[in-house]
Amino acid sequence: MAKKKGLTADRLIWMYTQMVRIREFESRVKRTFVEHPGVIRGHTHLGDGAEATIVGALATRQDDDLAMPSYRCHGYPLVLGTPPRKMMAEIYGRKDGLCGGFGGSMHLADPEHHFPGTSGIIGQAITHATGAALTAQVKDTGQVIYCFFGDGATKQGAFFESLNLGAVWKLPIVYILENNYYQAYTHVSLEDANYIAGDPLSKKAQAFSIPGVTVDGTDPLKVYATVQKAVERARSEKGPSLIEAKFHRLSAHGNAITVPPVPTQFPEHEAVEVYGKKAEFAAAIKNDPIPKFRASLLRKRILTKEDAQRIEEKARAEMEDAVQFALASPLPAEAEAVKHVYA
Amino acid sequence: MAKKKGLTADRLIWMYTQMVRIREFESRVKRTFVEHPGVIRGHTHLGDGAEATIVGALATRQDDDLAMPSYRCHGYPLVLGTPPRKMMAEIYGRKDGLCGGFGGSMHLADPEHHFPGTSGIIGQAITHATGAALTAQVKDTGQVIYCFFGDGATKQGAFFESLNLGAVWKLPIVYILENNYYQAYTHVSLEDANYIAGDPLSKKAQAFSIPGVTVDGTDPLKVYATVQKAVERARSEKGPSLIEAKFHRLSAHGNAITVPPVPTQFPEHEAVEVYGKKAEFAAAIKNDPIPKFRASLLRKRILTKEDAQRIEEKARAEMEDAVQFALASPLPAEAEAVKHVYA
Amino acid sequence: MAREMMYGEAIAAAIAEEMERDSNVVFYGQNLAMTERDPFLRRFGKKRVRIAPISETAEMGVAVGAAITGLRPIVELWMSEFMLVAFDELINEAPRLRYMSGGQVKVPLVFKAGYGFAAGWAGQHSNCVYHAMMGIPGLKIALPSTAADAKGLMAAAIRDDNPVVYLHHYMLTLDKGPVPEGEHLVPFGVADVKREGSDVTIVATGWMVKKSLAAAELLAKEGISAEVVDPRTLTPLDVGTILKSVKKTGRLVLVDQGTRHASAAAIIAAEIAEHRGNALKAPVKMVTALDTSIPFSEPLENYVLPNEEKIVAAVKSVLAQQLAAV
Amino acid sequence: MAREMMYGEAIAAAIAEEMERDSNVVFYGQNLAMTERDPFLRRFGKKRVRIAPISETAEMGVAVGAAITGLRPIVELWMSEFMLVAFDELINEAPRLRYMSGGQVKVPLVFKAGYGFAAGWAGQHSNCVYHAMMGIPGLKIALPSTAADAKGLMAAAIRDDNPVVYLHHYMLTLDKGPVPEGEHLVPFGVADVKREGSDVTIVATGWMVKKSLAAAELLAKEGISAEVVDPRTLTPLDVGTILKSVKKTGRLVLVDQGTRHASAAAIIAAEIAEHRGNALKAPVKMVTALDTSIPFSEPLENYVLPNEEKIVAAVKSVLAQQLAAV
Ligand SMILES: Cc1ncc(C[n+]2csc(CCOP(=O)(O)OP(=O)(O)O)c2C)c(N)n1
Ligand SMILES: Cc1ncc(C[n+]2csc(CCOP(=O)(O)OP(=O)(O)O)c2C)c(N)n1
Ligand SMILES: [Mg+2]
Ligand SMILES: [Mg+2]
Repeated sequence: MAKKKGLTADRLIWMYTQMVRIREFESRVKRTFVEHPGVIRGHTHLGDGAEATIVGALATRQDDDLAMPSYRCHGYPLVLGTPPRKMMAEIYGRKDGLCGGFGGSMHLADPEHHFPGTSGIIGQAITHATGAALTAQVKDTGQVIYCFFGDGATKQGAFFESLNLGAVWKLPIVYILENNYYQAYTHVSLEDANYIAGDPLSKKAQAFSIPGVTVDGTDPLKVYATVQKAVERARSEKGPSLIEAKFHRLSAHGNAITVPPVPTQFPEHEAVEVYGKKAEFAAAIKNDPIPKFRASLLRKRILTKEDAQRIEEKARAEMEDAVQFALASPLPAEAEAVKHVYA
Repeated sequence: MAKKKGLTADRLIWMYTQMVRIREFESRVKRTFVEHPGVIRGHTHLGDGAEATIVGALATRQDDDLAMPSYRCHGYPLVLGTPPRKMMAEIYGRKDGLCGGFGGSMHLADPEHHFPGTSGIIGQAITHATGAALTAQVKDTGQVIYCFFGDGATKQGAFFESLNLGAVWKLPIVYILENNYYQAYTHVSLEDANYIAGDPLSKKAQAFSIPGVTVDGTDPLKVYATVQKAVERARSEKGPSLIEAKFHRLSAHGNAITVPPVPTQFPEHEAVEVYGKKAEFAAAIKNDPIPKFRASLLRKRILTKEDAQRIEEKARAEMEDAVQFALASPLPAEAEAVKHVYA
Repeated sequence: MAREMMYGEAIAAAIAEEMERDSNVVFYGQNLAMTERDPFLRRFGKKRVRIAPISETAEMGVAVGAAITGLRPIVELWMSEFMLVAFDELINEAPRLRYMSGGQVKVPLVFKAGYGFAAGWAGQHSNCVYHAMMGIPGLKIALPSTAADAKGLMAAAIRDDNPVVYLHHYMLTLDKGPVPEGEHLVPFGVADVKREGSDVTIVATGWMVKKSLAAAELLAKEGISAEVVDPRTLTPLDVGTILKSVKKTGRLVLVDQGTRHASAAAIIAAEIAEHRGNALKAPVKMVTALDTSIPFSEPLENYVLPNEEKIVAAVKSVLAQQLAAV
Repeated sequence: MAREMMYGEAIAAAIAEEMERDSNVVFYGQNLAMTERDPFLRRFGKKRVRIAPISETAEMGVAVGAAITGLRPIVELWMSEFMLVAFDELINEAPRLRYMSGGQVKVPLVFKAGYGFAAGWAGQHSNCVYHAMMGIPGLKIALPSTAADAKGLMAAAIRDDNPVVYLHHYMLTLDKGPVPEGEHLVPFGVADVKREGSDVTIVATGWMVKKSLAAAELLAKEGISAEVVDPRTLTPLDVGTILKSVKKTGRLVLVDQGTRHASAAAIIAAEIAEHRGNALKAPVKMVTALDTSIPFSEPLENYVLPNEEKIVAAVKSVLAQQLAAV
């Protein structure tokens, strides 16, 4: 894990910090189901495990570049500068939430911080990100769009149609496939023809004659280097690339789906809960990107133990504040509901 | 063009005969727009130019195998045994039509002759053919499904979703991509990322890790040999293949789209009409699969000139009869329209 | 012989019984039968019970192709809104192929999906889309409101030779009710009077039946007798039973979880308007969702959806009105 | 200053004028701007005018993504039924993103498509699908019936900050009418009385306006005075103007090219039923397509579609009825 060109020590520490912040935020979301049952409604999906991919990719950003992921969307805006208070308040359905309580966990949006919004319908966000890249191209803004989606989403027609159109129009976009081996409760071996044949999912890029690369999604520096190349390609008007980043998510797909008043909660990861593969999940935990990156930064003396601890404590305090802020925020007034239908 | 294993002289003559029949049928459909203006309504698409692909592929069929193409569907049932009288009557909207005048040119269906029906919505017929392959697999019938579609259809999500599902379920189906270089008025260079990169469209097979082969679609024996392999694979439960057969259609996409009472008619081929590329179209005419195959059979003394002439005359008589039958057939009684809505 | 069963269980029971009866019935969808322990998989084998990729267009289109060639597929689509990515198959393929073939093929399949999950699923997972399927000749739509209907309509849907959209309501999943054991078929196009009454007719489907019955209870306490009619299938729609009730009561309140213009309520109101419009004692009244997407936060969500109070208020308003002067 | 123009030309004129006015407007779709000779391409350049692959999901989704980031895309989709393969974008993305973001983004785009091509296009290319788009909060729907409205509604659609489905009727493409030159905006939600009358109100959209006006001519010869109202936009729907007309005439015939339960007619009937139902002199009457897919053969097609004779008969039937006894 060599220090990559263009990544200063400060930047590496920034990356570690962002990873820790995401993890802490997600763990607070998850704990809410236990500590404040009933506060989070609907379906909530966490990004723990994805930190190296999210941060490694977004570390290559220039100022105005946009990030456009799927409904599993908590990690990205944290890196882009969205206040966690507002995010947590949104997830709790509060008035002070990022979207005033209209969107919830699956639909965070913060256009001011380069995060135009998300869709909960698999694959459709890929078309939206491709459209954002059209805007960048038509307006000649020099922006690159970072489009994130799951392995499952690559089974949707929307994925294929978008990549072909993006390639034909040479749009400034990087398609980042987060292969966490599962779509909800289904292992990728049950639904992906490439995987079944022993091929990487990045092979799908062949269908569009664009670069397709697979990278270890638990290593932020490898992700950084790989995405960097794709971003350069996109920014120099050569068109999109497909990057497959492989990692395990570390929580279940989402909270268990129940009908009120049965309370929602987080089950165990599907590897264990559904397939009984304890060893698979243990290996994933062992491969957790955060302790790995921490150890490497310590080893390279980029980070001291004290720095690391301070970063972790700061993140804890920040997210504790977010939780308290969100809990204190009132629910929206019901008659607000008729707002925002039309512009 | 070697004589392929398993193709007797009789079978080769049969193939030539089918190609001539298709051509003659399509030319009679086309002439109808001039000879009997107003008789054909709506949108009609011809298979002239595709004969070598249609017949080369279907010559590999076993008894119960099904053919499932798109709305450009006249050629296939002729090979399967559907009476041209009924087909022409359907295209003319007559009571004695294959579908009683309910379907028309885009929706021929003759399940009795292994032709379950077609869809006019691009890409959707690929899903239907994949479903027919599911039936064959579940019922263990040993059937293979021949799924035909255009280059344009490979830009639809339905295409990608079907091939992945077909590969994952190892369905007995052969996907035959008729690359005639145009989707309606658009040249493939304007919409296909593989083509733009100089790659064959069969490269899309990589997205599913299935065999993808490109073949000269103007040579029925090459098509035969290529499809044969894919059929064997499908029948031996190894799953689907993608075969790209390249050829030019020899007529325009379809009759010009007009609003009544402006009469419909056939414009020139898009290569000339839209793009002004006379040389491209001249080359296509020179590469017409029928005279080429005829010459080769004559050269190899499989066919005599007299045989050839007899075949052609017979086809002419058969299609003349079809036209006369269709013209003589009454229009359906209007109140019939409320039939067939529900089974 | 009836047994207490949950609505969700009753659906599964119908599928299992029909799969037992007819080996042409196959069942597939996303996130089901993941492991060999799956009870359907164990019982019916992996040819007939399958996990499908997240590919609604292929899933639904494959069902159409399988149906015209001899199978009777049931596709588990989970949330009815997911069908929108493949709506062509529902609107323009499954119901049209038979007609276009002049009656040569039939398309027996069931698209099964839940809907109306009013529990914080926000703007894209809890709307109602059945209105968009109404009036599509060739298609049938079932919306059970009780465990018994859930079983009987599913069995009937599977046996039907036409494409059926079977929409079960998520909020009813755990609701219990008596369900006939063994063969139990609820015929399509036959509305059910869930409660008899004489002052006003309330028409509702799915979860709204439950809400309407609760409202009727409240009204009864005030001496108002409400009849609650559940059409059970939207296509075919049993206008006759509703008309009969309206002839008796002279007043009609239509309850629908969808928005005003995207509701079965409006379609039914139109039918009644044409058949009996000016003979009502008061104009019909629709109680629907407000014209918004479904918001995430609980008070917002509650505010936009119909509930007992809104139904009670609507009933009172139609009772208050006299025959308007012409 | 008005100029005679064909309906189809008027649409193109509006697009060109708006593209001239606002450089954020982009225009793309299948099978357009194939060569450098294309007039739009020459005028606005290949960044703003593009040919798209046959990928409706990407085409429509790209428009949504482009709209929330600052463009105002117009997508040429040709036949409205082709949108069904990507219906999620229309129903569950474009109209919901603003709401779900709590008003942070806007989604200004136009999905342009033709519909109702009753000329032998058979079961999958000539049905009406606008009913499925009604009642979707956040979405607007325009259905011009004249060349002038075609221009004015397109210009208004492009300037609207919300997603608009603009549906032009294929059968009207070559119809001529006077069209104001230069800026001409037809506001959304304002119905137009296409013909004044006193005995009966006929409400119709698109091609059915033409048929209704022809029917009104025939009726006039028999001394029956029909008012023809064209809502022009289905969302927002100008119930007020229809109500005003119905108050005057006391009778309502609704004409729709869709089937009964998949029609704007039924939605409008419901609104009138609720607002004035029992004050009508006769129940409303709907003249719609019969409950079939559109058959290919001409006599079959004619049989299932509404026409002048059916409209005339419906008008006479509502005139024949007296206020029914309660
Ligand atoms: C069209 C559609 N089908 C099904 C779903 C239900 N669904 C929600 S999340 C999900 C799994 C997605 O998996 P993947 O793309 O791998 O992303 P991950 O959750 O692993 O990040 C599914 C199937 C949906 N939201 N939309
Ligand atoms: C979903 C959809 N979009 C657009 C169309 C309009 N359309 C009809 S035929 C056609 C071209 C198809 O081209 P291709 O698949 O190459 O087949 P070919 O006509 O060349 O045989 C198009 C775009 C359609 N029928 N369905
Ligand atoms: Mg995944
Ligand atoms: Mg083609």
